[in-house]
Amino acid sequence: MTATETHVDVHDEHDHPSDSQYVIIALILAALTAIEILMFVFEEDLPRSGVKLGLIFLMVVKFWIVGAYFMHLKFDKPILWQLFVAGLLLAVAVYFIMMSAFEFSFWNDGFEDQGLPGGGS
Amino acid sequence: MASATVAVEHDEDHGHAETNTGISNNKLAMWLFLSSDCLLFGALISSFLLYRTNIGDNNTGYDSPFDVFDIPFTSLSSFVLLMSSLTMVLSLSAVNRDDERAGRIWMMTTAFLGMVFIGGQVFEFTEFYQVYGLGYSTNTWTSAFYTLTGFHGVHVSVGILMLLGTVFGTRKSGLGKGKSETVELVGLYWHFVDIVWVIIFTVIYLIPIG
Amino acid sequence: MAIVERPLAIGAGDDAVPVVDRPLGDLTRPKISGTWKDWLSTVDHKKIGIMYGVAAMFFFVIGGAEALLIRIQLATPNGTLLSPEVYNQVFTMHGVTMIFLVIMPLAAAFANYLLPLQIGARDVAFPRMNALSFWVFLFGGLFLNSAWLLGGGADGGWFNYAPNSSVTFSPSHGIDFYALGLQITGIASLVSAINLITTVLNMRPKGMSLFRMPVFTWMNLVVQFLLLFAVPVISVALFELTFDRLFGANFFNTEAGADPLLWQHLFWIFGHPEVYILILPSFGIISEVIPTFSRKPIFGYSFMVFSGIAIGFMGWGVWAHHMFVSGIGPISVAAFSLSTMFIAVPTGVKILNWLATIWGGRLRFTTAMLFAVGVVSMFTIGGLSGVTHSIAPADTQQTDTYYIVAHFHYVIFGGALLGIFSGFYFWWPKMFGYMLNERIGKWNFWLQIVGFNVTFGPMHILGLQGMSRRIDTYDASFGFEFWNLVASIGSFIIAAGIAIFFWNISYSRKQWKKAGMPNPGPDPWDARSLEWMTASPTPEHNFDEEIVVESLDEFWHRKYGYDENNNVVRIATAEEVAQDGSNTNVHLPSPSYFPIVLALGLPIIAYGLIYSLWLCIPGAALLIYGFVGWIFEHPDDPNAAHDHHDEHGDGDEPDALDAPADDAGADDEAELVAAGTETEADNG
Amino acid sequence: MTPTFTSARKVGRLLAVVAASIVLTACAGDAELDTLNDLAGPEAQAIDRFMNWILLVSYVVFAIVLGITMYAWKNFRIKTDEYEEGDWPEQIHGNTKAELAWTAAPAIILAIVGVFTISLHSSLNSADSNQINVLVGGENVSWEPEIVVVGQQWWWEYQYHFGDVELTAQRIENLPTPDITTATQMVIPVGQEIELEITSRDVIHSHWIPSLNGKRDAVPGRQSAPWKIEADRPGVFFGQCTEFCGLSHSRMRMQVIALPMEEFQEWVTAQMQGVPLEPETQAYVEALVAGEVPSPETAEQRAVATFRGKCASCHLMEGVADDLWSEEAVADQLVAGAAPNLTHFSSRTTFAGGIRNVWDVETGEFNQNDLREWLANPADIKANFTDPVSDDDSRMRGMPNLGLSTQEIDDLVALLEATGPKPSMDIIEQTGVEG
Ligand code: HEA
Ligand code: HEA
Ligand code: CUA
Ligand SMILES: [Cu+2]
Repeated sequence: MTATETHVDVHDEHDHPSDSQYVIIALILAALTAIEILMFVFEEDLPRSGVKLGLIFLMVVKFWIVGAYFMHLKFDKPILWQLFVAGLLLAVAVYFIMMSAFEFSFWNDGFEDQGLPGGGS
Repeated sequence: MASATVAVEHDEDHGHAETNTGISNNKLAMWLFLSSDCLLFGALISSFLLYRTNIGDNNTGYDSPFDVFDIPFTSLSSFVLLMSSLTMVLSLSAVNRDDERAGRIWMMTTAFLGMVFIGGQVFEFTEFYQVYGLGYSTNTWTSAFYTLTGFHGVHVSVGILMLLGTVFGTRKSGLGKGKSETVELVGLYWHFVDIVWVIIFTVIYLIPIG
Repeated sequence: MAIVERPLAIGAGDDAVPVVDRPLGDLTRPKISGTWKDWLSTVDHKKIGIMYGVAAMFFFVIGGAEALLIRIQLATPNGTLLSPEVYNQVFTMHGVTMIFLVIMPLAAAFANYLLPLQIGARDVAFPRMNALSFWVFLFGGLFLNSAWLLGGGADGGWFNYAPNSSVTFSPSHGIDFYALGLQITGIASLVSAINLITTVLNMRPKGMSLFRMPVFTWMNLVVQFLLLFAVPVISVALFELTFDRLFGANFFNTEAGADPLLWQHLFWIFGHPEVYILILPSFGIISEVIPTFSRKPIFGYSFMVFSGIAIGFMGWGVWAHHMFVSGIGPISVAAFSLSTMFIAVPTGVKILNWLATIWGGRLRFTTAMLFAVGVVSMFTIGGLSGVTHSIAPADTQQTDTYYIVAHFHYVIFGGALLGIFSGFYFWWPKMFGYMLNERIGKWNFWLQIVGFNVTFGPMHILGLQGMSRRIDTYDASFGFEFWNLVASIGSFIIAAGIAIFFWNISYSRKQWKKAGMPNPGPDPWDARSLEWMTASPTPEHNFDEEIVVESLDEFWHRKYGYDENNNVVRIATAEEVAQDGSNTNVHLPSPSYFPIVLALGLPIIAYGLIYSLWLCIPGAALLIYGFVGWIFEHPDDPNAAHDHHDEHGDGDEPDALDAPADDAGADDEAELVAAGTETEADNG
Repeated sequence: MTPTFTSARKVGRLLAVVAASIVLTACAGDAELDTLNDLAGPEAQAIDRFMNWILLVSYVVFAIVLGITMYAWKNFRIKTDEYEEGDWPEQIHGNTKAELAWTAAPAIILAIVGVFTISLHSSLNSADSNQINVLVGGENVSWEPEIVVVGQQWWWEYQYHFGDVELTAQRIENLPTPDITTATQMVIPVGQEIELEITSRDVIHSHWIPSLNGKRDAVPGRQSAPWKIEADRPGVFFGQCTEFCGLSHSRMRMQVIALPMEEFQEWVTAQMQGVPLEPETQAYVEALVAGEVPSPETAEQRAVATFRGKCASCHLMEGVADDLWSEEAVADQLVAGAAPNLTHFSSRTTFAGGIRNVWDVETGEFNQNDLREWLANPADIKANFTDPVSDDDSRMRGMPNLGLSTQEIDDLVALLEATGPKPSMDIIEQTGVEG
């Protein structure tokens, strides 16, 4: 299929959520934020890695909701989604590797005790 | 071998020549820009993470950023920014309905919420500086923190200007269905700034160290 | 400015149409004046491409002169031509100039000129933004070089490692110029990347599917994506550096506990994709030249495309091979060593496909072809030395020696630059309507390739003999003197070759004028892609009518077909197929002064940051002025649009406020919106 | 003979000449920093052996590419300027099998190369735990040979910490006082694997002794995995700072002197002693330290007075001005926060970042001329940066012109010559630099 054959109307309004649906989505986002803050408050009582993973999970979910619904990625042409995710994943991957390189740069963890960069988090 | 001449049809609603992807040039360009901006914020966030624990340098008297963060306050301004995404999307929806008045009101609300957020950030910065003595050059932590949140703040401010510009710039020509793409683009930018804050809020303010 | 003249659009009846000055006043809509002033306001992708080329060649002479100074200094042991202080500035500025102000803009020159033509479009997606990119680049480059007149250039090496780049260790303003200058040119690249990607994705005519695009277009698309993602990374690094130097931030202040490797990571995350940004356009060029002069289609088109994508993709996972000895830790070193090696695989696919293309062809060694084949073998040398670096243990001996210098000159000069010269000879008639002299061209080629090998070949030996890079002298006892002298001689052979190129331009032009300017015709080389399907030099509106594409190498297929024995037979001549460029009924985007005005604001702000913040005010004022003017100026001059056939069919009186009036936030993102309605250029 | 044949022969001859000249220079033995010949370190030798294989692979790959090009040039080239109408070769668009073949072949070659790379890499990065016994101050100490290497603009410092000191992953300012501190020349025992803890006090440098092993950057505030060197024979091995570090980067050189174990022990013993001052000078110093202000009488006393007045805020010379020297005092003067330890200056053979001889290579005399020139104005010999860093930071990068009088210079030269012990003539000859 050539690209020019894919002429589809720019918008298909019917797919968009209605205003009330938007409000519900926002309420969900608010609820997720509330859970995040609760996790922060009760951080001491929860397993450390659980808090971290949970917060990251909620972050990703919020990110996805805003992107998919408010930014219409879910309803738009897939290429937009692909382009954006390309940049996003590239950023995540590259900087994750970079941060790991900082972590791995020492044989032992001696630097951590001295509060030096790379030893933290 | 004559080549065929093709009359180019126009989409009256949007005033654009049809494109191969079916997406207007402007929208495609905006998305490209946003995906590029991911790399920008990624670099800023990683720089901050590298110096995340270095707040104790230069004898500030604090061992951890959580000694200075005011999480309830920041949560509130995060919430405000999150809700501004809702008002933004309601504005677009109104404009799509050709409901100019509602479109303007929601857009102004969005801008207002954005300003509240910026106000909160200004307050936080002053607090850090005056109460805790954390200046831009105090240590690596402050430099990274102010730079990251500052860049985000600049993005929000630009967004506010874009919103106000759209509201006031269309006084004569109207803000009806014909402007739906303009509003959509401003909205995309605005939501992006919001999701960047979703990340910053979690990674910088909430996730515990160690 | 009240001269009443015809705007850019080529109207049928050429009556002068009175033009009402825009309400904004001072900058009236620029008119075609037929003088150099047109160049300041042009939004034509072809003129912009040519300006990129001219500016880059100007910087090339500067960067080349710096190279010659280096070579004179190093010709003998204990050279005294340059003091260490000046030497450090010279090699730094040489590297920065060559990479950011020569090869990148030369590639941009070809991309700008050719991308719309190759996909059969009228212009790029955002013509004014295209002009903006060019002016921002030019002013950024001039700003960077103005450091020479203001106390000396940057002296930290082109990758400018922290903390040597801090004020403590480099108190002059050179590095401020580096940081701000590259920031500015980065904006240019980013804007242009967004513009060109949009163009390629959105503005192809009927039938031109992605996999019918020429390899050149494909490679440039990959490059623009690399820029899109790589530029923000160096932007952040440069911001951090600037804030450190000017506002006392601590990103690289080791006394405050900063980690200097942060700069290295950020720089090379940008820097390695950058080297593919330098080479891929050239790969694209020779992928057009080689098939044409072999009389064969490119071998393995889809593999060519996918290997280019693969190179671009893999290029993101190898950056730390520049840091094998920085102490990033054995695990990281091992991982990056392996990932680097495997880039040789897609690159090898390309090399072998070119060889397969010439295999069994009818090779015509024109100058363009010589340069292209030169690239194939010379780049291979550089690529193979790259593989020897990728072996981390071996690289501990090689890094920061002349062996590295040899590697990257082989890939950049032997790959990127030779490819660009191939492009010059190939597309010159298309761009300027006359051919470069082939006999002189061959002199040009041979001097350049011999000089190049004599210069950089010995550097392999020097490096393995232990000669460090970035040293302003060496002792005779090191045994470096013989090969250094050879290399220095070689560099002057290169200079002679390049001087001959410049001479060729003017000589050929004179000959052509003398001979009564015979036109080379639309298709002087019997080539394959769409840009040859219109007159030479390309008419302002590119194509008279939209070309409906039915296959890869569309133009060739319109000229030739196959008989029953599968032999190639001509079905039409180029002249029959090509458009003659006579359509005058094309509406083109109107010229504008605002791109240049807006761009001019940036270096002024940058000077302000360095010398006195007060200067930022006029700079920002100019920026805002350009910006607001831009928004309120409709991309199409209404007066131009309505006095003849209007292709838009939408007769709307363009309202100044049509464009979204976002404000003077002066950030790129706002400009995107501002460019709001600039899309009509494509309906050819 | 066809014309193409001649041109092919020409090319062949050209290639032969190039190859011959490469071989010839590769054999030239006078290159002090050579990475190919006369390698003395097992690590460097292993790298070199591996490199030979890699180069071979590269030559073969290049020969294939060039060979195909040359063959095509010879056989497929048309001699006319223009194509003849209708002269078309077969139009081949590609061949998937061929593509797969030339994707797979390099991948396989590289996979093999990769395996060997990783194995060499891990052997270079693992240390064995050899112990040797050294006599330190009369005591027998078991030492796992480990040397701290510190780069600064523009010279190298080497610190020896004998005994059981934890050096790994320590920042330089947290290290205890070393037993021996020397500059520009590292002395090591032969046949022992030495771990180098490489770091920096200002910008990034890179420590490189080509004939022993590859290089490793000296990064301020960081000390990464140790890097090792080993010399399998006694001798002198030259090095050069290879990470660009500013003004005098090209003049930041160093040498490793590998000595048999007994000589190394002698060297250690000598280095543990103070400066051999004349008894009356010693008394003079003691008086000064006690706070008296006697006037100098002998040349050596004058030299001591000058040293204490002009040099001691940066340089340490044990037994002469210990009371005036402190790390903080140096840090107030110099960005790097260190200047070479001069206690055993004349036991070394080069100075000024390894670009001048301390002892004349021919005569074995003390090289007074260069030292005088240096003391008169260091920047004449090695570009320096002795302006204060900025208005509110008066530190310098390099040794300033101290405005010494001729008399003062004479005295100091004599004092420096006396620091000793003088190295053997053999070492002086081998370490001699041009300059
Ligand atoms: C145009 C620019 C360009 C290109 C294309 C490349 C391509 C490659 N480069 Fe290069 N590189 C630079 C520009 C470039 N480089 C620059 C400027 C520097 C120095 C920066 C500085 O320090 O100032 C540098 C430095 C550099 C280093 C760091 C050296 C150091 O400082 O210690 C390394 C290390 O791995 C490296 C590796 C490679 C590799 C593996 C490739 C590969 O992409 C090459 C692949 C190609 C081939 C291998 C040839 C063709 C393949 C075949 C014929 C198939 C068969 C091959 C095999 C089986 C091996 N390069
Ligand atoms: C695009 C890349 C590019 C190109 C094309 C070149 C081209 C050349 N370079 Fe390159 N070079 C770099 C990129 C490039 N370089 C980089 C990135 C570095 C690293 C910098 C660093 O370490 O930070 C470097 C470093 C570098 C060094 C090492 C310096 C050092 O480490 O101390 C040397 C040394 O010989 C050198 C030489 C040359 C020469 C002789 C040419 C020649 O090919 C130039 C030929 C061109 C001309 C000669 C100009 C045109 C001539 C005329 C118009 C004739 C008339 C004019 C006059 C006679 C003035 N370069
Ligand atoms: Cu120290 Cu270069
Ligand atoms: Cu690289």
